[in-house]
Amino acid sequence: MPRKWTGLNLASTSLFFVTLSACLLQVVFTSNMFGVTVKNSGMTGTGTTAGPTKRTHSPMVTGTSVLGVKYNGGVMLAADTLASYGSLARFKDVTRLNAVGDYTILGAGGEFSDFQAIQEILEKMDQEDKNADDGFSHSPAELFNYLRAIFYSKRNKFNPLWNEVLVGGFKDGKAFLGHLDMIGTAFSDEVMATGFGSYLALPIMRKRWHANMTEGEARALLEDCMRVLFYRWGPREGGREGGRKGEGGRLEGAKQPRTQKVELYF
Amino acid sequence: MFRNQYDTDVTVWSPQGRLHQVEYALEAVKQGACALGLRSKDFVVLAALKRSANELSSYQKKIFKVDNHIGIAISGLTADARSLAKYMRTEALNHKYVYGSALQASRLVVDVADKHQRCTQSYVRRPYGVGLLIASYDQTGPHLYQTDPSGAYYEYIAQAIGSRAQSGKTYLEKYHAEFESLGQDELIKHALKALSGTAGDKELSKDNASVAVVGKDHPLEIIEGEALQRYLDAIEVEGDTGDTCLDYGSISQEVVRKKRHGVIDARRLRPVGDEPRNQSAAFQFKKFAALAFLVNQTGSLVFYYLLGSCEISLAVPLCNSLTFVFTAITSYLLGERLDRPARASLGVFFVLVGVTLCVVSK
Amino acid sequence: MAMPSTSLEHSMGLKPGEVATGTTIMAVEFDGGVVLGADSRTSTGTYVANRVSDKLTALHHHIYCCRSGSAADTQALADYVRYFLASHAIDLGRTPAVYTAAKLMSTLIYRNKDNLLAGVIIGGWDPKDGGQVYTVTLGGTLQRQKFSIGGSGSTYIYGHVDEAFKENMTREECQNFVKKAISHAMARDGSSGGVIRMVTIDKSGVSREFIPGDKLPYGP
Amino acid sequence: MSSTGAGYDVSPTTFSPDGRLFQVEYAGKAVENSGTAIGLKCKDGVILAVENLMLSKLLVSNSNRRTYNVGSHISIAVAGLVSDGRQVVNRAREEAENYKDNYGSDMPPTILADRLAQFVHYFTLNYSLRPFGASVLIAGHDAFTDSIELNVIEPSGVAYKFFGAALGKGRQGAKTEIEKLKLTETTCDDAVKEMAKILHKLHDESKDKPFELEMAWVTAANGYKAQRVPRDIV
Repeated sequence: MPRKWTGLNLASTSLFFVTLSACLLQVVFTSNMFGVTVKNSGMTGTGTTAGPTKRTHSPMVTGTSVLGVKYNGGVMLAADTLASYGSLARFKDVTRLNAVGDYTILGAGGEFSDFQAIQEILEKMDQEDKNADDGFSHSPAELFNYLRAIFYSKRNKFNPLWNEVLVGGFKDGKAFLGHLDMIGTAFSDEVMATGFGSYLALPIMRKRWHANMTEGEARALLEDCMRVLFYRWGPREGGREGGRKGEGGRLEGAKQPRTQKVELYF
Repeated sequence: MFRNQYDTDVTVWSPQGRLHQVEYALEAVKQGACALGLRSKDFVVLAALKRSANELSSYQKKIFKVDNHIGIAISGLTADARSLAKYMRTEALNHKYVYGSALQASRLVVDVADKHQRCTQSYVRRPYGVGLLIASYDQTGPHLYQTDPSGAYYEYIAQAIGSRAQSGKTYLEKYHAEFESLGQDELIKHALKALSGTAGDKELSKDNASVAVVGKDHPLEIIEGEALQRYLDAIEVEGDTGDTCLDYGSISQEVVRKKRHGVIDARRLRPVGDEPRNQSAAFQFKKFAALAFLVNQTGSLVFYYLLGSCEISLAVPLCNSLTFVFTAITSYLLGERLDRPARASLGVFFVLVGVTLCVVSK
Repeated sequence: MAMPSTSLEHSMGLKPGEVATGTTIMAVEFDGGVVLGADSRTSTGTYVANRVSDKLTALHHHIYCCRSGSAADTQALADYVRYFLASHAIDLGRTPAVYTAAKLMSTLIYRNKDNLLAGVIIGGWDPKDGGQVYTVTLGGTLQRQKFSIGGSGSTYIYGHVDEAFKENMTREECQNFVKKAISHAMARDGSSGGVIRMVTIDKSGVSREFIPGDKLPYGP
Repeated sequence: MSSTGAGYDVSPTTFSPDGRLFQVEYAGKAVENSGTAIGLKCKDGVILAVENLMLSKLLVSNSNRRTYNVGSHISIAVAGLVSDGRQVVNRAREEAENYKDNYGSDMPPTILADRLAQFVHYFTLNYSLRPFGASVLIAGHDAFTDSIELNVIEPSGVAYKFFGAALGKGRQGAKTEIEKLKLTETTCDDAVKEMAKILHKLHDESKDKPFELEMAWVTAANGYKAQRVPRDIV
């Protein structure tokens, strides 16, 4: 949509980024200098010749479970605060739930740098809404669909955003909860989970969910699920005292979306 | 050959800080047949007058659908409008794919306006010679926007563009305060009435008029041809409700007309409690109309009586001044409400005093 | 540099002759500034290509980075970021924020992740946020941390640094913490060794320190 | 030399014999003819105020805007041709977005003014383009240095920093009024009232069309977020 005036390039830096990318594409590096190899077995690239451009890559810094539940008058999301590097607990205090605009919370597992890129994209969208200042901002469902389009087009270029995403939101009295994966598959449901959570937590959530859940019930449900994940998921983030930090995100009524660090003790 | 040396290129400023080429493009909009639009709290209506090149040709399209919730009416160069309509459709469709929802017209309008503007700032292009009225019902409600070749855009409650648009604007300005609560049929009738003023010596017909309506739970609908006929019939019998009737004859007509269309116009009657204004309103109306008719006829009788019994120098001024009194009473009975009832009453009082003085002095 | 390729190189995914900074690097925030430290070994396979290399590279007056991964990649990246920062500082008419340096680095790595092998730690001081440490990982994840360790040697000392790190250390405490952690990593990691180079940045400016291989707090 | 250019004034790329660029000056005329726009840098923020002439009573109130948000901390007011000004605003938004992408922080208003000045200036250099018929007032906050700025860019592509600026029809009167204020001591809350008074005073009821007052500010009280001044205050 935005058009450039002829003869003018935008901030000079973007030009350099492009130039650099072009230079770098001349050489294909496949080596790993780190003593510890944390790459997935899927890519032990040893190719010494510059073949066709490789676009697929494996995730490096990753998060896993995000849980989400719709309740009466809101949506609640929960995630731990760990970003792993292989099996190394590399960053123990990251934020994997993020409020976007006035109605939506985004939670993601998978490659953390891609999650950061997604956040920037959505922040831009929200800024455009705010710039327009016409009383309209995108709903959680629209935002979800927008992400879906981005994910799908990236995967069609064999350069996917390596994430599994939950989008939760509440606008105009309607709760929304959507799930999106790296190949652009999109679903919507009452309870949803990503990563290990989809094996361990989802069955519990499906069993205990009912249509008129209160906020307290929703919170109790998510805490129980996080507890199961804590015990049964290996590289969890654990503190010395058996306490662990998690993160909760909540949306209710017309209130602003909130994410907050919460201490959970198991 | 040229009007001045600053008016042949888009990219040249005149010493007064004007862009003549852009102003000429605005002129092209004024040459087009009239298009107008108006909105209530739930609906937006567009109406346009279609022209045909000659008797054998079809009428030129004036209203275009952009999406289920957006329609445009155009005035100016139709070819320019078509390319803009195509652009808008693409934008709307693209938005639907990316966001899974309908495009907000406010965003689209800015993009279209910017597109207009960019043509005014480059030597290689010419300004678009078309003005658009954009009607939409989206997540922020009903909207009516106008764009013009300069790249300006405005949001209106009601607006008319094109040739003789002033007539349409005058009509819309007169009634705009009451649009807010109207349903689509009433809005369409207002649109057609406003449009009829811009048709000049031509009559509005199902062939040369075009209407579109979009609103709450109502996807864009373009009403043309036979479907339009019933609205044209309706306004024909209603006439322009804007004129106040001042002579007995037209009051009688008014009464007859109001009797015929009692139900439709019941809204303009005095409120009758809180009861639904269907049957009972019609009944009330008939009662008042009959009374009004009677009062009206009494006026005529007085006139005849005075002519017969008095000097003409007394009869004529008396009758003329009493005209206002009878008119006031009749219209009150018919349910018309004056802006300043106190003043009207005072006027009636003075007239009566004057008449009394005349009668007494003779 | 043209060495016959060894089976070890292949097992590490290296190209024949590729120079790698099998490394220990770290950066730590202290009260009012930041300390960066690194070993000095650059390897080609098992051969030590450079035993006194400098992996602490200036990006701007008050901003440095610790490089790990491919020496060529990280040098090129540092050159780009230094160039961008220099031109940006002229635009601004003041010194750029440390975060700006980190953001530039992460963008470069993220957008070229398929072709780069670079893990970088950025440390610096600016008048708004004081001493700061940012980690940019292999995929381009950018994260601020109170302290960060990186490179092959870092895995041997996670336990130590988790235990020994304290917030709001003094300048000297912080420097000793860095020295000790790196010397322990050098003792256990075959790809780390040589000397310790250290840079301390705070409001007063930048100072460098050099700890020879025979003066390490924990010896080989 | 006469005030009109005798052939030297039909292209932005032609200098007159006495070194003037008439096309740029003429574009400035468009700004001078527009509704008044004023900007004040006060003790605790920057305020922009514009006089929006209501061309028709059918216009939806407050829909016809001349102040724009650019990112979260910059507000721009346009004087002159609004549609030309919007192009500058669009560019500003692109620049601000780009800056944040590259450097990770909000664009300092001075840098934005610099970039926009380059952009506007480009249109005075090229035969196939015309200068913008709009000037913009840029109000913003620089989070790194915690300073507030008021910048003005003219059609020539020159950017100035101001404590108080006035553009448009009523600029002379407004300047006189602004000079009476002690800007470094005035708070935004007080200045808003003063600005409203100035615009009302300058407005000629008998001659001009009715107008709406539109204001935007970047103040300490709202965390230096660019906002339209709430209607009840205006």
